[in-house]
Amino acid sequence: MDGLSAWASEISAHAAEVDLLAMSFFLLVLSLSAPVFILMAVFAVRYRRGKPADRVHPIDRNVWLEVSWAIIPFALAIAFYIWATRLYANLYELPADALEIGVVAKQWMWKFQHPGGQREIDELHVPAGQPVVLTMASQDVIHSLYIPGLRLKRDVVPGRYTRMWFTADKPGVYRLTCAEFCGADHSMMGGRFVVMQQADYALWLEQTEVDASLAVQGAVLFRTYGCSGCHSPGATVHAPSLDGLYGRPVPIEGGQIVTADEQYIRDSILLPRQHIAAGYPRIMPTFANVLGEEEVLKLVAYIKSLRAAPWKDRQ
Amino acid sequence: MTDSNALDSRPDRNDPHDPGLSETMTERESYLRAGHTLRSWLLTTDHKRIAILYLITVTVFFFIGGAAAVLMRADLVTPQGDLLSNEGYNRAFTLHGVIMVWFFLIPSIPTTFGNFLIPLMIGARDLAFPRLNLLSWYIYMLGGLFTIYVLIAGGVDTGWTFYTPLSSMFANGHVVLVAVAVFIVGFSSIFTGLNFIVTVHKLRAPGMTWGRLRLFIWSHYATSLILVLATPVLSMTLVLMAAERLFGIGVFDPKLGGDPILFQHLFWFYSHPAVYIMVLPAIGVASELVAAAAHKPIFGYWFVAGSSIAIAIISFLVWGHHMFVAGQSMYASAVFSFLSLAVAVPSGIKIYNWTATLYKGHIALDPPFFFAASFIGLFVVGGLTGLVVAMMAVDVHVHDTYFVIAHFHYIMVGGTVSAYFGALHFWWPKMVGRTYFLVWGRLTAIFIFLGFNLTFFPQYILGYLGMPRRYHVYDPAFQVLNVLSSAGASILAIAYVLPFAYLIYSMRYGDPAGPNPWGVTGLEWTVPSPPPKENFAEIPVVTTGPYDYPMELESRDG
Amino acid sequence: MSATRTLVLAWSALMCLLFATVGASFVLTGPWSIVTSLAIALAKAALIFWFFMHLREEAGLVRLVAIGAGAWLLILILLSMTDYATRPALGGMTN
Amino acid sequence: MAEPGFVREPFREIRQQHEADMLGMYIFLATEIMLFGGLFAAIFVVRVLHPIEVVEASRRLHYFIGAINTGILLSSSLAVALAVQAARAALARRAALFLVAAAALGVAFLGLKALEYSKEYDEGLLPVFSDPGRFSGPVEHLFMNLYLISTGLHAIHVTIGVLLLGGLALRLTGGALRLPDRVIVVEACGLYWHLVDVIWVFLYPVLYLAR
Repeated sequence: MDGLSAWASEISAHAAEVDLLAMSFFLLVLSLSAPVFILMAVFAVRYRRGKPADRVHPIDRNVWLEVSWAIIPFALAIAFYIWATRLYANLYELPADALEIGVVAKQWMWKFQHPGGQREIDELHVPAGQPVVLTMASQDVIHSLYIPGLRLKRDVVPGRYTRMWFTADKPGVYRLTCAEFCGADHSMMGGRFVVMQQADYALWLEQTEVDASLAVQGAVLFRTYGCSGCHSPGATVHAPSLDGLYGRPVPIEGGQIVTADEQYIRDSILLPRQHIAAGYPRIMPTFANVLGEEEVLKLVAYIKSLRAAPWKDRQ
Repeated sequence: MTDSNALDSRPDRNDPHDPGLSETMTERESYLRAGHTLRSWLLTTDHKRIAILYLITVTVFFFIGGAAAVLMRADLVTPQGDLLSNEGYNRAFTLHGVIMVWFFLIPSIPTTFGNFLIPLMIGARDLAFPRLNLLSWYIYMLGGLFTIYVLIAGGVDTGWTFYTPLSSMFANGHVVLVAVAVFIVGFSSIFTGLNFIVTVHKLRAPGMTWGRLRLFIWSHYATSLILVLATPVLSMTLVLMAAERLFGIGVFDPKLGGDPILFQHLFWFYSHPAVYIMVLPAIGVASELVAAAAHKPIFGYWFVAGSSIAIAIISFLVWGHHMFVAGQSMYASAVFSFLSLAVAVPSGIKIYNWTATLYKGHIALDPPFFFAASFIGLFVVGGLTGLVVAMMAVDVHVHDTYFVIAHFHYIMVGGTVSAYFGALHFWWPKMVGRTYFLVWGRLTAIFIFLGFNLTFFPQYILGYLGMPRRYHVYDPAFQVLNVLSSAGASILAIAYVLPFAYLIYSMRYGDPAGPNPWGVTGLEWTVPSPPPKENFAEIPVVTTGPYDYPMELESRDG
Repeated sequence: MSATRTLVLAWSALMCLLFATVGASFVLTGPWSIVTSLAIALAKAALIFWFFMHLREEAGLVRLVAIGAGAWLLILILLSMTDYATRPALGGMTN
Repeated sequence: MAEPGFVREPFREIRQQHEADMLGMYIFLATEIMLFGGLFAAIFVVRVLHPIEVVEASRRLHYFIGAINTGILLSSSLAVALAVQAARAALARRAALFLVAAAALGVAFLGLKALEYSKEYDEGLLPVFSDPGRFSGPVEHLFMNLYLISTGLHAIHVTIGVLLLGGLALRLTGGALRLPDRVIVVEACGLYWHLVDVIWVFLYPVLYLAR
């Protein structure tokens, strides 16, 4: 697909609804502004200076009139506000059975990691009809992943994960691009967004060269960077076990309880002093200068894959 | 600064061949004649002379910023951007933004027409602190010189928004120097705002009650509130950003536990109200021009006056609508989106009340009305598309695209710049004491309106189709609309230069204007044109409301 | 010299509040600590404004300016907190 | 400035001029409040994001020196208030004396502050100058950065205030500033000093007493 349709096609149900919302709102806008344009033109002609006309008018103010033209457009706008806000809130309700794809942005490229370990740069293949969740991290500045066909964008902020989810329905080749100004080659930071039939996607996954799945790659990192030295039952160091950690509530020092989500795992690797699991010594060093966001995503995938099973079964 | 020569080339009394023989007595006693040396201009504390100093410098910066825009539009004619390099383009739009926002739009109407007219309109001899007023101009110039130095030294490429961590850790340009320039010019804004507030409170002539103030004064008062309360936060934000860049203090750096989004909060706490700093004075100008053109009191004076204050207050409550996709919490976004819609209430009041003012008026189709009408039209489009981007689900799509560019250019260029030119055409006879050719004024207004729409309307479409802003290289599919936009920009550029030709010409060859060339009400039209140095020989006593046009004229006429 | 007396009394009140705030910081923890210390700081600021800065002699307008500045600061801090306080505990996975 | 006892140019009467001056000064103070407001907002956000680390970092500050400094500033404010009172009664010498006392307290504040900085330097807690490796973690580093920048900015304000008060005392004793005509100058400088005090009153608990 080429030209404008690669940008403007409605690829998802969400995109269609955003367009419907926008177009209905444009109609409202038009109906509110048209009287102003028409009346100004009519008045300028009819009451231009020197032209005879009936100019008797009783008053120079009318509180009810003024209140009504202040309140009625506002009330109409509120109706649209409710619609738009519900649509927006949907973006925050992540589907449970989604395909999770990791995204790392850096000046000036997009890197995507599929759960099976397939990696692509500036190109994202997704299956049609299946919910996809993108977990996005930035290696340097703020970027913004923008897929116009989905009517979606989300800033990718260094220091945290942001997420975006969608269900693309219409197979085809579309655009993805960076919307937040990120430096010299900002306008070249983009590529193709490929929506494929499920079968084609499965085929594509097979044909793409893979070292190992993300979690397995993470397991390798887990050993090479010495994480296993402390976070294993046999270790002499008193460090919390990571089995079944993901999704569990963790009591942390200071009495708070937090859920061990991706962000928690990421922060524990890069900013280990921020949230110490209660009852453990503060001995974990930071890996901020050692690991890039791509490696961290792999480690997170590995730790997420750890079920609450005895340690040695996995060795 | 070429304009200052033109000012000094006004009729020479000793030259018998000079058409300046037509010079009137009043012109001889005017503020323009109060001294001829450069020193008498550079050390003046007369608000009218300071206004002229601002008028010249602000206009110079308008054309510098405009030149950057011309470069960008020329570059965007081809999708691969043949004219500039990537970095060159980034530097061009950054300087365009920085110069237009802080060195033109924010000071534009307040420092020129506000300075010139506020004392005249309220019946005072000067602003409350005349020396502070001069100081603000020097501070403005200092900030301006920093910016021009940066321009010459190679520029900066962060965008005018200076988002961290791009600005604090990654950008190569002179970020700190530009931050210093904006920091400095901020004090100029603060002092101007302070001066206006005190003046309006304490220097009104006897009988000039709040209900008798012109709407121009109300909107400048509201503007000053924002200037005073918002600008210091920007100063501190820039200090933190510069400290981050120089020493790595970490407030905006996640590696030290800081938050890059905090910068956006602090920045937009200033920069969203700053939009209203730019547009409120324009709204004041429009109210004046509409009432003057219609020869009728403004419809619903108190609603229009109150809505200026309401806009000033609400403007502080909406900044988060710049951050719907930035990683701000969903709940905060919902709050900010709702509050943003609230701005529509006072803005709507103004629009409809202006329209109602024209009803059964005696509308003089002079240049000021053309500019006012074009202001209202463009402001309506810009304001209502502002509501579109306040709708969160739509904003997720159009945020950071050309749709947003078009939206705020309709407000700032379509709105504020039109009002700036409208004010120039309305009060020019008062400022220099001569009239210009009205036909030229009307033509200019029409050209600006057409050129503007041709430039920016295609950008709405570009944005909705998905073209992101700050793109130097774009998909060839967008070329047609971009070429249209650039064509419009060339018309606009000519239309913006044109007035300076006939207005400067009029300073020498125009007919004497007399005190009240438009036949309108208002204290500034009761004094000679140009006004004498002390404004009023005797401080007037005010007994009537503003826009007090006689009723019999209303019903009569023919 | 009753004016002097008022000023000295205000000063003694300020010093008492200083002891109170230091003392409270040892007793209280968590949100109560910051609420108390800010409340005491506000009380101190009020005393300084009212007596030392002669706000009690000034016109309503000047008082409005002083209150307005505080109110605007509150806007900045409270509305920023709508974001920070409602972000999910650890940086926001639901984002 | 105009000659003593005269109404300056745009004003018509002395009362109007006085009110305008006071209003102008208060608006200036409002901008100062908003200037530090941005900094306070940043400090609060860091505290909300890292409640535990901030408390720990705050505990390592010398709250006692801070408390003494608060006392010093509060007392100097009293001295300035008394000076304004004396100036209004046209007692130039007495006013000058109080101003000198206030300025001296200001200098004492700066001296203690410098002592505190040097102690923190010895403990490896002073950012920019100390080795960042000695902080217990990034957030303490960040907190100390904020501490340095806010107390530093405040110290600059105190320095300006000391110079203002000292200069004022000199002009009063030398007769360059005639009372009671020019009492507004003393009042305005006094207001500035009080505001610097108020800012410290907030900085102190927010930085030193976070527990």
